[in-house]
Amino acid sequence: MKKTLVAIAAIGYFGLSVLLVAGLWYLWHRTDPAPAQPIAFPHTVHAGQLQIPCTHCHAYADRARSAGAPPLSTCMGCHSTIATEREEIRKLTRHYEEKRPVQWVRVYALPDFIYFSHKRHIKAGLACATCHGDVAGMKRVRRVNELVMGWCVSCHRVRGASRDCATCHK
Amino acid sequence: MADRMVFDDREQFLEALRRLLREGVPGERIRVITPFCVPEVEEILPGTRSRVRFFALIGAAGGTVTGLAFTILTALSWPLVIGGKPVVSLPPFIIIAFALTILFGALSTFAGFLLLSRLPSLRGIRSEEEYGNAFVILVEEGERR
Amino acid sequence: MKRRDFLWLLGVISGSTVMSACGSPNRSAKFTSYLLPPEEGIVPGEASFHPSTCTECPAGCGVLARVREGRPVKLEGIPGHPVSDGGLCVRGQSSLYRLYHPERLRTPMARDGGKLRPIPWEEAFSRVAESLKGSREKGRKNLFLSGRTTGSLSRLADAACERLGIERLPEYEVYSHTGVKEANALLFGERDVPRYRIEESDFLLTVGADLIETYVSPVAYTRSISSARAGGEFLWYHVEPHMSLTGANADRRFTVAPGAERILLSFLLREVVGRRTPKSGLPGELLAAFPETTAEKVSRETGIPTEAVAEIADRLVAAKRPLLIAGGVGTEQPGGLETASAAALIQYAAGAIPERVDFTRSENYRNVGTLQDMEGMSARMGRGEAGVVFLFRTNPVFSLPPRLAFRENLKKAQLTVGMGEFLDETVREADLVLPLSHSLESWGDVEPRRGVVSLLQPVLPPLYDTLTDGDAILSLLGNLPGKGSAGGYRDLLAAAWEKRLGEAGRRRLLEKGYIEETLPSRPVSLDGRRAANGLRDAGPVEKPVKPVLILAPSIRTFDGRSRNLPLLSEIPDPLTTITYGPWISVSPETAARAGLQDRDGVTAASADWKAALPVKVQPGLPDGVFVVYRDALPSPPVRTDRRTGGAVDRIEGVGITKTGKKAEIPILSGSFSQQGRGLIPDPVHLDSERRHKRWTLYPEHEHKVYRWAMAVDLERCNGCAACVAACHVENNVPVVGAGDHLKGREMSWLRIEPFYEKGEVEFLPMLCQQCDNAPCESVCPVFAAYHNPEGLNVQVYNRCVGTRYCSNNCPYKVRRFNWWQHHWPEPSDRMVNPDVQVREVGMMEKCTFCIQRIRSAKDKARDEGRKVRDGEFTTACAQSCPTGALTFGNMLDKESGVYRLAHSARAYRVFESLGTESSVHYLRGRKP
Amino acid sequence: MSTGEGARGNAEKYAKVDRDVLAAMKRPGRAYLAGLAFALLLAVVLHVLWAYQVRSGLGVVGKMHPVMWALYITNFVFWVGIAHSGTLISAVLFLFRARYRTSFNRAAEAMTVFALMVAGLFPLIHLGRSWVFYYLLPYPNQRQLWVNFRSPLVWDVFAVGTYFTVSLVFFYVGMIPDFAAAKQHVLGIRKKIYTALSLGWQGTQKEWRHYNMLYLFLAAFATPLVASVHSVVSWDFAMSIVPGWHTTIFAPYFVAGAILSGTAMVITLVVPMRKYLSLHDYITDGHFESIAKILLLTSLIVTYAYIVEFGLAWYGENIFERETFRYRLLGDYRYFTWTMLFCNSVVPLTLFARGLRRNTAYLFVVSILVNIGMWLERFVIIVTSLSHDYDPYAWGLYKPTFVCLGVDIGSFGLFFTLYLLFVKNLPVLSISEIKEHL
Repeated sequence: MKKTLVAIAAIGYFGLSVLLVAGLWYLWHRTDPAPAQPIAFPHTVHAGQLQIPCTHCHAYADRARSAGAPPLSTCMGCHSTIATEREEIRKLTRHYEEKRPVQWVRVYALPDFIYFSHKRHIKAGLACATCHGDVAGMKRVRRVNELVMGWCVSCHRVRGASRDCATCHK
Repeated sequence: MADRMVFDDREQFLEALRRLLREGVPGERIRVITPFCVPEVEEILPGTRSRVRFFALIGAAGGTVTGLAFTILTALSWPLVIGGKPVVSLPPFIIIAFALTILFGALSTFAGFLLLSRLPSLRGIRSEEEYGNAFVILVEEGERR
Repeated sequence: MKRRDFLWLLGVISGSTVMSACGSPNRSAKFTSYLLPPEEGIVPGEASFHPSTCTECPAGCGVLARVREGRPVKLEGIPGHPVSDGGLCVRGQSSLYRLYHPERLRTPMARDGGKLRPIPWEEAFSRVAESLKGSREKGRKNLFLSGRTTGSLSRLADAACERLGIERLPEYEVYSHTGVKEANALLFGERDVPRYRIEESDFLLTVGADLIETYVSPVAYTRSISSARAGGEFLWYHVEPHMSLTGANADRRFTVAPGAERILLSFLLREVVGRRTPKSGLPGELLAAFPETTAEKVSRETGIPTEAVAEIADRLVAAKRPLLIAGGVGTEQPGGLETASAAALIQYAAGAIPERVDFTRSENYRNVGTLQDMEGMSARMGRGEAGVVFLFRTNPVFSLPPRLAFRENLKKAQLTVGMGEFLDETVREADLVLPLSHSLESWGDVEPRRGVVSLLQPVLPPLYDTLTDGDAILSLLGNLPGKGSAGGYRDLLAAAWEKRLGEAGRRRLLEKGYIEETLPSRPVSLDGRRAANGLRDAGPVEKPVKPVLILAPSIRTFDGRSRNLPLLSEIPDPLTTITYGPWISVSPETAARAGLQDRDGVTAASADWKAALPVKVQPGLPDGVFVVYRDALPSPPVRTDRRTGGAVDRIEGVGITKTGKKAEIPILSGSFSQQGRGLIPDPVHLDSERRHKRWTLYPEHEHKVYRWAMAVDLERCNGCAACVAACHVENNVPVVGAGDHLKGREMSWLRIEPFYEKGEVEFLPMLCQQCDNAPCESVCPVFAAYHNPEGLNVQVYNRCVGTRYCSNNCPYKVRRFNWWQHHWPEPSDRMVNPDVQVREVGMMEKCTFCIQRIRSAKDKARDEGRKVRDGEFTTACAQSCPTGALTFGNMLDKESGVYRLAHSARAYRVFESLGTESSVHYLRGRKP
Repeated sequence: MSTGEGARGNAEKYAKVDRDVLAAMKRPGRAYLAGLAFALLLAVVLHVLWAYQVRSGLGVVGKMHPVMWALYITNFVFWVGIAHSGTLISAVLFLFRARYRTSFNRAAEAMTVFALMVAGLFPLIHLGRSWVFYYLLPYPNQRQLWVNFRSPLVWDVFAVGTYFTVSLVFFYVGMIPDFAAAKQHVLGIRKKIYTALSLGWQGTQKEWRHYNMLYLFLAAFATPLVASVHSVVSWDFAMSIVPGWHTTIFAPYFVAGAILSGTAMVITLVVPMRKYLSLHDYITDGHFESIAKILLLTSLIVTYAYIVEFGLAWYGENIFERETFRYRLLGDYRYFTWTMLFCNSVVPLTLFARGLRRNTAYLFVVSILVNIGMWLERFVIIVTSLSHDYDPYAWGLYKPTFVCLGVDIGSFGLFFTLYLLFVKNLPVLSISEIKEHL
C-alpha cells in the first residue's frame, strides 16, 4: 500500500513540475496576435482602398530605427473634414482636442535585448509586407510572424545578411 | 508436451545432460534452465557463439561517426571565431566522438542482447513455473534415432 | 505516509523554483501617437544632443547632454569649451545621478510644529513676503547667503536683494582660496584667483594646490598639464604636506612639514631674485619680509632633503618659462598669506605675469567670502539681529566648525528659507524649504572665468514641482512666473544676452553652449609699500602640534557636496581604492608603530574633537600626518587664520588610539604591489617583450573593414576615474551598494588599478582587452562569448547561462557577473540608456568598446556610403578623459591615431606572454 | 565448487544464499527508517535552498569576483569521483576475473549510479540562470544555434551523460537474473515489480550465452570510462589558463584521486551494510583487505601527483604558478591544504600494516578521513587557484555562506536516501554470481 502511494507521489512530483513549467511557459509567451485597438483603425480603408503608402503615416520607417506611429495631427489633416460623424473618428477628435495622445496596443514587440532598425531593412529593399504581411487587407492588424530568432536568422541566411550576433543582440 | 527433468544438484544435472546427448537426443531439442550460469553446459550443448558482439561493433562505429559528423556539421552551420581557434577544431571534437562511441556501443549491445534472447518475453513474465535453485532439462517431443 | 508528504513538499518547492525562474518579458505593451510631429531633427528612438554647463562644482565645465525620448541619459564634455575642452570629470559624469536622485525635494515645504509639510508655491512666497515686511518693522536685517554664483544669476540676486532690502552676504565656499586672493589683493590689488596658463610653461612648481582634485578648475588644469607634457619640454614638481592624487601625478613629489611651505618659498624667492637673469626690480623693503636663509636651514625646517631644495631652486632659476601655483592646503593655513605672497612675487620676479599668470581672465572668485565672514554672520544671527535668512544652494551647517554655533544661531533668525535640491544639513534646519530645479532643468548662464559665458539650458521639463534658480529669485520679487516659461527668468536672460553679446552672439551661445569674449587686458602693478606693510606683521613661522590631521579635498565629493550621489560612492578613491568610506589615512611608519593594519578601527581625537574611523595605511604619506577627506567629517573643528580670515584645513595634535574593532570598509584592490608581474613594465622588460615573435597553431584573424582597438597612454593617465563614471552611465552598469562591495562584487567594467613602488604610485586603467585569442571565448559552452569580425570580444548577454567559466579564465578579470537582479530606483530608471540592454540576474557582462556607439556610427556611415572616419566617434571612457589618455579607433586604418600609438616604441600589452593578443595597447610613461 | 558431496548440501547452500541476501529486503527496522527520514530531510533542505537561490539570485552564495567557482563545483567533482570506483570494481575487476569483486560490485554499481545522479545536479545548481540550462544541450532548436564543442563544459555534458547511462545499464543488466531469483521469494506488488524487472528471464542456456557476451562487452565499454570521464572533468580545469589548474598531470591525477575517494566511499558504505544486513559470510575481511590495497595504491599515486605539482611550481620559471602554490601552502586556505595532505597522503600509509587492512573498524575511519581529504583537495584546487591568479588587483578572498554549505550537505542526504532505498528494495549482492562461485 505504502509503495503505491510513494509511486503516485513520485509521479505527482515530477508531473507537477513539468506541468508548471509548461503552463508558465505558455502564460509567459502568450500575446494576442490581433489585439483590439483604442481606435479601430481600418488599414483596409487607408492602405487598401485609398492606397496611402505606409511611410505617409509611419514616417520614420525609412529614416530611423522605429517606424513610428503617426502624430494625431496627421490624422486630423483629413479627418477634421472627412467622416467626422463616425464614432471612431469622434474618439479620435476627442483625443486630439483633449490633448490625450493615443496609446496603441503593440502588435509586434521586440525584447529589450534586440537592436532592430526599420531603416536598414527598408534600404535593403525589403517591402513592409515581407514581415508585416498584407496589412492592407487586415481590418484589425494581426501579427503574421512571431518575431523569434530563428525567423530572423533564416531570412538573414537566405539573403546573405550579416549573421554576426552583435548585429542584432545589444 | 515436453518431458522435464529437475535436479537439485549441479553434477547430477550435468550427468543427465551428457547422458541424454549420448542417447542421441539432438541438442537443439533440449532446453536447459539454470539458476546461474553453468559454463559446462556451453561445452556439452553445441551452440553458435553469441552474435551480440556484432551489435557492439556496429554501435561503437556508429557512435564515432555520429560524434564527428555532429560536431563538425554544427560548427560549420554557424561558423563563429572562438578564442582564435579554427572553426573545425578536431581535438575537442574527438572527445565528443569518443563519448558517443562508448554510449552507442553500450546501448546497442544491450539492445542486441534483448533482441537475440527475445527479452522482455511476456511468456516468461506470465509463466507461473518457478524452479527455485533447481536445474531443469526440458526435451521437446520427437522420435529418437 | 511521511515519505509521501516529503515528496509532495518537493513537488511544491520545485514548483516555486520554476515560478521564480520566469521573469517578466521586457516588452512595452503600448506605443504612443504624439499629438504633433516632433520638431525638425528630433526622431523618436534616436538621440539628440544639447549643450549646457555642469554645476556639480564651481568650475563650470561645458556638457553636451545626450537626450533620448525627452530625457537626458548621458553627459559629455563639449569639445572646444574654453574651460573643459571636451573633458568631464568623475563628478560631472555622475551629476545625472543628482538630477534623477530619488531623494530630491519635490515640493515647497513649511515647518509647523517641528515637522515640514508640503505647501503650494504661492503660500511659500506670501510667507516670505510678510515676514520680510515683519522683520523690516522690527528693524531686523534680512540676510541672503549663497554658494558661489556667477553671471546673470549673480546680478539678478544682487538686484533682488537691493529691491527687497536684503543684505547680500559674501558667498560661502569651503574652498574659497582666501590665502591666494588676499596675497594678490595685497600685492596687486586684485582680490581674485588668476588663470594659470600651465600649457605655456616649461617648469611647474605646485605648492599644495590640488590641481587634479578640486583646485578652481580641475578639468582645465588636467588638460593643460597633459598638453604641456605633450610639448615635451615640461617638468612638474609638487610640494605638499600629505599625499594627494595631484602629488602622485607630478614628475617629482616632495613632502614638506605642514606650515613650512612659507620657509621654502621665501628661500626660493630670494634665490630667484638673486640668481635669475634678467634681474627683476623687486622693492627691497618687500624682500625684508622674507628672511635670508640657506638650503640646509630650509631642509631642516621643511624636511625636504637639502639637494632637493637646491634642485627646485635651480630649476626655478634656470627654467625659461617657470610657473608656480601655491594654493589648497599649501596656503589655507597660518602663514598662508606669506606663502601665497612669496609665490606671487616669484612669478613676478620670474616674469610669469601676465603671460602665464593671467589676471585678465581671472577665475571670478571675487564675491566669495571667508570663514571670518561666516563667523560674522553667525554672530549677528546669534545676537538676534537676523530677520529673514535665505540659504541659497549652500550647506554651511555641514562644513562650518562647531564653535561658530551656526546651526543654533540659525534658529534665532525670524525666518530661515532653505533653497536647494536636497534636504541637506542646512535646508533641514530651515523653516521654509524651497526646492530648486537641477541645472539640466533650468535656463541660465554661468561665468566661471572672466569673459567666458557658458549656457545653462533645460534638456527636460522639471521632474517635480520645483523652480529654477532664476525663477525662484524672481519670484521673491513677488511675481510668480509660470515655471521656466515666458515672463520668467528665461526672457530676462534672452534680453541680457542680447544686450551683452548681440543677436549673433546670443545665437552662437545657444547653439555652441559657450562664448568667449575678448577682454581688455588688465595690467597689474606691484604696490611695494602696501605689500610691505601688509607683510610686516607676519609673525614667526608657527610649528603645528604634531601629529597633524589634514582635511584633504576629495576628487569624488569636492568639499562633500557630491557625497550623496550613489555612483560616486561606487567608484573607488584613486589612491586607496576604497569605495564606501569614510576612513583615515595613516602613514606606514605610524601604522607600524601603533601596530595598525587596514580596516583597524581607531578613534582620532584632538583637544576639542574626536571621531571613530577605520584605518587605511597610505604609502607615501609622511610620518605624523593623517588624512581624512573633507566629506568624511561633518562640521570639522577648523581654525580661522586671523590674517586672511581663511580657514585652516587641518586639525593639530591629533592622537589616534586603536579600538580593537575591525571596521568593514571595501578596499577593492587585492594588492597594491605589482608582485613583479610587469603590468606596468620597466623599459628593459618592455623591449624584450616587444622583440620576440611567437608562433602559433591558430589561424590568422581576418578583419575586413574594421578592427577596433584602444591605446592607453599611461603617461597621461592620472587616475582621476572620469572614464569609470562615464562607462557606468553609458552602459547601464548598476550601482550595487556597500554590501556587495564588501563581498568583492563591484560591477564596474573599467577600473583604475593603482600600483605602489616605494611611495610612488602608477595607475593602470583595466578594461576588457578584447583579446584576439580570448581565453574566455573557448570555455563558454553556449557561444555567449565569441569573437566578431571586427575584432570585438562580444558577450551576448541573453545567451549567457551563467557558468562563469569565462571570468575564471580571464587573466585580466574584467568580466562582471550579475549576482542579483539590479534595479534603478524611480526616477533614476529614466537615465537607463535604451541602446544598451539592462542585464538580468545570472548574466555575465563586460566592456565591448561601447558597441552601441560603434553600431550607430557604422549605421550613419553606411547611409552616407562611406567607412567610419577616424575620430568620428569614440567610446564613453575616451570621450570623457580630461587628459586624452585613451585613444580608440580602427587598427586597419593606417592613418588612425590608435594605429600610430599601438606601434610606438612605448607600446606594450599586459600579460603579453600569455599570447592573448589583446587589442588594448598600453603606452608606458617615460619618467624624467 | 561443488565436490561430489550430497545433493541436499548444495541445494541447502543455494537456498541459504537466497535467504541471506533477500533477508535484507525484510521489513525495515526503526533505525533504518530514522536514517532514511534524516537523509530525506537533508535532501529537502537541498531543494528549499536551491529554490531560494534561484528566486533571489546567485548572490546568496559566497561566490565573488574573482572566485566564481567554489563549493558547487567542488561537490560536482567530488561526486563524479565517488562514482568511479563503482565502475572500477564492477567492470575492471570483472575483466581481471578478480573473485572478491562479487561481494562489492552490486553495492559499488549502485553507488556509481546514485553518485552520478547527485553529481549531475550540481552543474545545474551552480548556473547563474538554471532556467535556461537547456542552452547547454545540443538539440535542434528554432534559434538554429548549437553548442560550443570546444568548451570543456560541453565535454562534461557528454562524458557524464554517457557515464551515467552506461553505468545504469550495467547496474540493471547485472540484476536481471537476480530479479528472476528474487521474485520467487516475495509476494504482492513486489513480486509484480520484480517479475516485470526480470523481463521474464528464465535462465535458459541461450539467455545465458547472450548474457555473458553482453556483460563482457559492457565491462569492456565501461572500463575506458574509468579513465576518460574523470580526465574530462579534470580538463574543466586543465584546459583553462588559471595558474594551478593549467597542468598536463591533471588527468591522471584526477583519475587516481577519483578512485581513491571512490574506494573510500565503498568502504564507508559496505562496512555498515555488512554489519546491519549480516553478510559476513559473503563479504569477508579478506575482501576488505584487497579493497584496502587499492586504497593504498591510489593514495600513493595521488601523493606523487602532489609532489609533481609543487615540484613543477618550485622549479618552473613561472611566477604566477609559484605564487599560486605558495598561497596554497601558506595562504588564507593553508589549514585546508594541510588537512588534505594529512588525510590523503599520510593516513593511508598506515594500511601497509596487514593487521590494519583487515580491521574493518579502522578501515571505516580511514575511509571517512580520505573522503574528507579528497573533498578538501577539490576545494583547495578550485578556490586557491582562483583567488590568486594573474592580476594582483583582482585578488580576493572567498567565504562560503549557509546556502552553498546547506546545498552541499543536502547532496549527501540525497545520496544516502537513494542508497538506503536501494538497500531495502534491490538485491545488495549478485546472487547468481555468488552461487556460481560457491
